[in-house]
Amino acid sequence: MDPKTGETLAKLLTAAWLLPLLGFAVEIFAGYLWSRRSKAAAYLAVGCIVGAFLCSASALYLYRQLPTIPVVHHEASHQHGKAGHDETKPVHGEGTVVAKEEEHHTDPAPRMHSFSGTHYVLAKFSNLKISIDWYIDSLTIVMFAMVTLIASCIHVFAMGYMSEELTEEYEDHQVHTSHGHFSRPGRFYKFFAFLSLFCFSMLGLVLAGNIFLVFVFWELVGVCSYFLIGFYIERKSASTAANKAFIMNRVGDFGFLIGLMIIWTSFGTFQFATRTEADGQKQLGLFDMVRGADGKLDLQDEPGKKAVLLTDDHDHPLLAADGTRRSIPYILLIGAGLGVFAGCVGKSAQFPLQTWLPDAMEGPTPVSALVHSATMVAAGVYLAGRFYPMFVPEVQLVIAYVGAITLFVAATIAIVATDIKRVLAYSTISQLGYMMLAIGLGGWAAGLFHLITHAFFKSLMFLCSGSVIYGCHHVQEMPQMGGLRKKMPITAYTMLIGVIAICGLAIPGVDVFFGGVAAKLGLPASFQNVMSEKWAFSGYHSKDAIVATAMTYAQLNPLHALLFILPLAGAGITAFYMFRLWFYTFAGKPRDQHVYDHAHESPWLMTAPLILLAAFAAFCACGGEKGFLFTMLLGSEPAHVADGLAAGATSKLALPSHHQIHDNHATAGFYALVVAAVGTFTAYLFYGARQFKLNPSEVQSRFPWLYTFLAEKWRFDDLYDVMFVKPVHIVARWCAATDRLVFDGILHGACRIGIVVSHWDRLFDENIVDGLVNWVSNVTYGAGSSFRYLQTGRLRQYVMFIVVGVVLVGGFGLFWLMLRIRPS
Amino acid sequence: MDTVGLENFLIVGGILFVCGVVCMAIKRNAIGVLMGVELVLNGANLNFVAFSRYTKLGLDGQVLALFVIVLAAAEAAIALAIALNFYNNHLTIDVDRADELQG
Amino acid sequence: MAPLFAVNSVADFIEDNWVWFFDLKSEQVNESSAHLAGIVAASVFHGTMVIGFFALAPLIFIWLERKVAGRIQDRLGPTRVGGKYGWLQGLADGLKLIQKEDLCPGSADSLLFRVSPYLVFVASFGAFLVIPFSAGFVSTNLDVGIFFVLALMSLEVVGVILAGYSSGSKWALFGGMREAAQVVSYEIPMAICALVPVIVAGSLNMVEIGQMQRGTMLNWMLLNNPFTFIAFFVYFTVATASVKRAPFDLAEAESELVAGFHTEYSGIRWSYFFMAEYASMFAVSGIAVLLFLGGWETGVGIDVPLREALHPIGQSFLVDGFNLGDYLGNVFGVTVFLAKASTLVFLQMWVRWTLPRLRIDQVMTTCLKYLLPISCFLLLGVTLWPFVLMKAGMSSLLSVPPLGASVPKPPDREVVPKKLDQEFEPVVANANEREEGGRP
Amino acid sequence: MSAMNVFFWAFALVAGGSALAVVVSQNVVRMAFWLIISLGAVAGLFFLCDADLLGSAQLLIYAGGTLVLLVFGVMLTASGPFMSLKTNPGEAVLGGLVGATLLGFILYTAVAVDWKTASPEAAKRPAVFDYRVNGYSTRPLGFSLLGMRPDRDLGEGARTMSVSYLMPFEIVSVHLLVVLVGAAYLARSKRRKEPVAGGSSVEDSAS
Repeated sequence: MDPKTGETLAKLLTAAWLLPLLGFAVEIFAGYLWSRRSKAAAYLAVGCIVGAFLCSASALYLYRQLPTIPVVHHEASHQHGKAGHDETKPVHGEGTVVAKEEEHHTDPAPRMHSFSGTHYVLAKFSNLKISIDWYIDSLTIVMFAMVTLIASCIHVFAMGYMSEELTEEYEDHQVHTSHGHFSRPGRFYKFFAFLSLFCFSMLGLVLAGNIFLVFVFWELVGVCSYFLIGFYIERKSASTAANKAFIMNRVGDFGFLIGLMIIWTSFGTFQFATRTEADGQKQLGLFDMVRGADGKLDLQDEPGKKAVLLTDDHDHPLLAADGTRRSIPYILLIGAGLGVFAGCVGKSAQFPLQTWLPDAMEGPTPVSALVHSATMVAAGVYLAGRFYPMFVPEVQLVIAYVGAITLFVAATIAIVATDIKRVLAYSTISQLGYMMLAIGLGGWAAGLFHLITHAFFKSLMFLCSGSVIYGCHHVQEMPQMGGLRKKMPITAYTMLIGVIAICGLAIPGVDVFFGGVAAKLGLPASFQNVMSEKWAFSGYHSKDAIVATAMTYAQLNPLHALLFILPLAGAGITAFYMFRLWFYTFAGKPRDQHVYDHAHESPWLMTAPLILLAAFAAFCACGGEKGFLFTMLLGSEPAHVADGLAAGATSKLALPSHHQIHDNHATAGFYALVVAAVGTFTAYLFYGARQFKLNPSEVQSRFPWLYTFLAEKWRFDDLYDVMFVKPVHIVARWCAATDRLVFDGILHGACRIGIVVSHWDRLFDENIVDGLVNWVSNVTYGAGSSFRYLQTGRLRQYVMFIVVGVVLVGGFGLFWLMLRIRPS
Repeated sequence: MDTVGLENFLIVGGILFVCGVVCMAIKRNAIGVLMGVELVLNGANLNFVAFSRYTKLGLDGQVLALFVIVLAAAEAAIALAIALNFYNNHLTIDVDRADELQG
Repeated sequence: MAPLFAVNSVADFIEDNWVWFFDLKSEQVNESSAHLAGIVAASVFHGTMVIGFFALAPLIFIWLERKVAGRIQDRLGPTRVGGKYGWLQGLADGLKLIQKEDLCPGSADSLLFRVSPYLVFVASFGAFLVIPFSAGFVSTNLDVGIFFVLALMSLEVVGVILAGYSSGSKWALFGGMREAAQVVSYEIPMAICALVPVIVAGSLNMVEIGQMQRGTMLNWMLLNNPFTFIAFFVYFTVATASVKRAPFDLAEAESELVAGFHTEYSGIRWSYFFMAEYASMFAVSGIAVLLFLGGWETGVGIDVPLREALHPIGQSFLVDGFNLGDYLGNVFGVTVFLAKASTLVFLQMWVRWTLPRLRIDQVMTTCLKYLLPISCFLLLGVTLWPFVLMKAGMSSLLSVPPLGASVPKPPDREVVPKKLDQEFEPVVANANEREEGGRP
Repeated sequence: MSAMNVFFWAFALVAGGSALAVVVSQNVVRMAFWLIISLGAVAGLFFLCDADLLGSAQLLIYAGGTLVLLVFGVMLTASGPFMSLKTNPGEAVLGGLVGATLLGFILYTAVAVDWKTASPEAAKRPAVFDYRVNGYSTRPLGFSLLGMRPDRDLGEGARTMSVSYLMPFEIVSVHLLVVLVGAAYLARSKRRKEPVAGGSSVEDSAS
């Protein structure tokens, strides 16, 4: 059953992957075959992506039907890991006992199946090959479902949002030319074509079974992002932002390429998982080569020559041609990890490459929702998660710190941003930081859990902001809004759901109450599990998991306490600026009467996706740690990494294991909730309350330096300007000067010499060469003129000439013959 | 006894040939010139056939003569068309009037 | 033409050149054993007969024409001269014409005016040089017989044109030009139609073509395949036009051109034109009979037994090498041939007096737009017909041995074209065995 | 005197005499008439050479075809009845002299060369196309046009295609088609732009 299901899954997901490509091909070539006013392209795109969603949903259903793998081995390693852990951290021995007691309880999701295979071999160099592989595990399937669902909603939303493009003559009010506003044919079809291409690329990235293919689609989503940010390419800001995004990503991708090179030279394969080919040959995957089944790195710890020995999937050593064990220098493994992570940094807008994402908000809002919040930027996190087993502890620490710094920096900037989309953009960066942090800390499932939930509520919020912008006729500045909830109630309240979700608010104590009720009523166990969870929207669960992981980590490694403090503070700040946004926009009194008067609720085509997404944002994480989503993700978690690290004791770092995290869950959740509540309340005081109202501008004037610092985004742009742009400009100026003075001088000199020479040449030509030719022609002409009288034009004369000629020739011939014959 | 041999045929062919040539040379009528050409071709043809009868030339002579006849027919058709055109343009058939290309 | 030279040195001439004039089936009479007296007798006899026939046939046909015309027009026609049916009417006409003064108009080109009737006459009578009246009755058994006949008959038009031109009269000129245009056009489909049976027979030799059709009527070229069947009717139409008979007699359209190209002619020269016309009629009819209607064969299968029966009679009768029995067989063949050809001539007369005359443009349209493409199609079809038969696995359409299977190979033919398919071989062999006893 | 001699001299005299008449005649139609006679006689000479097919072809194509064409041409281009363009007597005399010289050369060559020794192999074997020896020439001629040479034993390894006439035959047939089209194109009647003085019959003659 297994391989067959695997094939079916692969077929379903491949169909889901290729459908948008089909859509793209048709849309880009036949997009406005009939008219630019036709919505045909949009219908096609929606059809394709909905079809993809249906395929993904069927795949999800099928996958859930599979029995889970018995966890014998896993259990063993788990035990083993605990033992090692006990050795390193005897202080927490007590925790192990608790964990042991709750073993079957805290580990409800045994490992799930993963499948992999090859679609097509692109190139083959003896036993090395590059192919189009697929790799399916629960993460892949969840990602597919999430991406296609959100993309479907956003496609539908965009049909309404982009309707202004449905014209032969679109006037862009933000572009000024000498003839007034710039106007061009509408690009409705193009927008959807790019959306389809993006979906194709994103799904391909998720489905890819090797790191090289990931890179290919990585670049493809980058290109789509470039196209979509620069959708209004005539606007200077848009084209600049598109360039900026692209170049920033190049920096990260450079690292990615280095990582790829290291992997290719050291391992000779790009493939994730080990599998047996059709010809019976076993193709080892990266993960199995680096780590054993117990998650341990097989270290060869010679001084100055630290290396990781490679093993096959049954932990047998791999031998090189000369009989020695194949190995990879530890430093190279760090390099590979950091390189790939550099790609993730660029794509996910992490510190220090985070500056492109806020600018990317120049693209249409559906793009921001789909590409720059929910999916593409999450690709970095996804890759970090997918590549997790390859990361050695040092790399993980780097990841954690980068995540922590990013989340804090972005959150602080979001406090002072006034553009509604930019607030959301910084919020996105911040949340991505959370995810990175979680992965760096060993909370693999937590990070990806947050990735999914975040995707839902952030796309919801972006769409809401899009709805606001659409309703307010392209006003994006929050200071001009206010009180809009009366004008656009659906938008306002779906947005509120999103805000609550991202803030991680929950009602304390309800879990206990409802859990008790459920137990009393004798409901099934699964219901009881759900009921006994906190009543909170998805963000609470995921962020709670991250904070819990961070807290546990900080407990295990007190040196890195900052990694707990920053996310906790970030949670408060998040709550603050999100509610600030909501209050600013929807509550209070209208600040700009003109905007308010013309505001209106969006059409159902746009609000329907909002409602659907709101439902998912609220309930997708239902059940928390025992819920469906988390269980699914947990099924594919490379949990043995943490255990392996503990067992190997290769580093001074210790990664928390599940049961440890679980121990801290309640505490961490409480902290996070309190902090979020404080943030929310502060926001209310500043922006929502009618009485006891605090004035933000006072604070602003009290700390002008802080405000300016934040408003200028920690001056990263200035820093980069000074560090990179200015030097480049200076060098370029020098180059230009050299060019102008030296090279141009040489060229001009050569030209002058050439002119002089050609002057002489001309004299020679005119007098001697032409003279010769003219003389020849004159002579020829003269000869022809004198001979032309022979040409009488009389036919009969010519006949006579011929006859006379024949007679003469014959006569001479005869004469000559006679002369010859006579002597003999 | 046959006293007629190859030479007799050659002589007749020669006479035809010369008559044709003279005809070409002295006739002012374009069609007369054309008739001269036909005579010349016939003289040559007669030689071919005679050679094929009396020498080893054999089949080749007859085949060549056949081709000459066919091509002569083609030539006559084209020449007559030219003559008609000439007549349409000059209102005469006198070849001496066709001297626009003189030097 | 033979008597002209017989005056000089008949014996020498005949001995050297018998093959040129009277092809008496040289299998029996080879050159060395030819007996002079017998040859001379035969040649004189045949010469007289052929010349006599040439001279007499038009007279008879002219009488027949008048009689047929009369009957068709519900009159009696000639009744008085020579008895009950006026059968000497032709002779009377001839006498009258000979007696008339030989006139030449003042504005005519006298040389051409006088010569052109001869040209026409020679051309149309020259055709009889190679037309076989029977297997042994052919003055010259020319290997390119049918080609030669067509070539000679095409010369006739030159005479007509010259006559029309030299008369110095516009009626005559118009008639001559019409004749020229018409005959030159109709010659093409006529030649192509004649080629259709030639392709089936694989020979231009008219004796061979005739011999191939021996046996029953099913062996006639007419019934050989669909294309020859159509070709016969096309050929007959075209032949009627090329001998300028009604309804294609535009060259002498009385209602328009007085009498066309012979307006200015009278007397004996006029009668030459008419003799030529009737000779031509008979010639094209004879060709039609030879090519399509079995030649001198009766078509009921009695010919071969009859000849076999006659063969033993009178071996070397009177002269060495002269076979009386075979001669009688040939006479029988001549009779059959003349009967068939005369029937076709009668048919032409019938058509003439039944159908109205066409306009000149209709005549040309009929030829160039309809008859020419049809004949080309027939030529193509008959070329491809053997392949159709091959595909169908048949040796011939009417399940008789393929044409020419019974004809012995001529001794002078060294190269035999290879048969298209091996399937044909046994049939040919059987036919040869069956017919072996027949007259070669 | 054999019949061959009789016929040869008769035909030769007719051919030569008529050819001379062509040269001497002033009227084009008479020239055409004499040409017919001459060509017919040449056809007779062909028959004497046992070239039956050629003789017939000569009659059909030359006498029957080309000459009708010529007469048409004459009549279409005549500006009056019995028109003739007189030759300048001086030119005629000059032409006659030159022609006589040329004839002298040709006759000298024809007589002076011993053709039997000039072609030694021909002396060894009998003439190729004597009817009494080799039979009719029609079939070998036809085969040679189809690419076969039954009259010639080329021996082992001979390149048969190089000595047969299939290719020239095809070329000639295509050539004829081209000529047909070309002649029709050249001779098509063109409507005159402006009336020509004194040329009232031009329209008729062109059509």
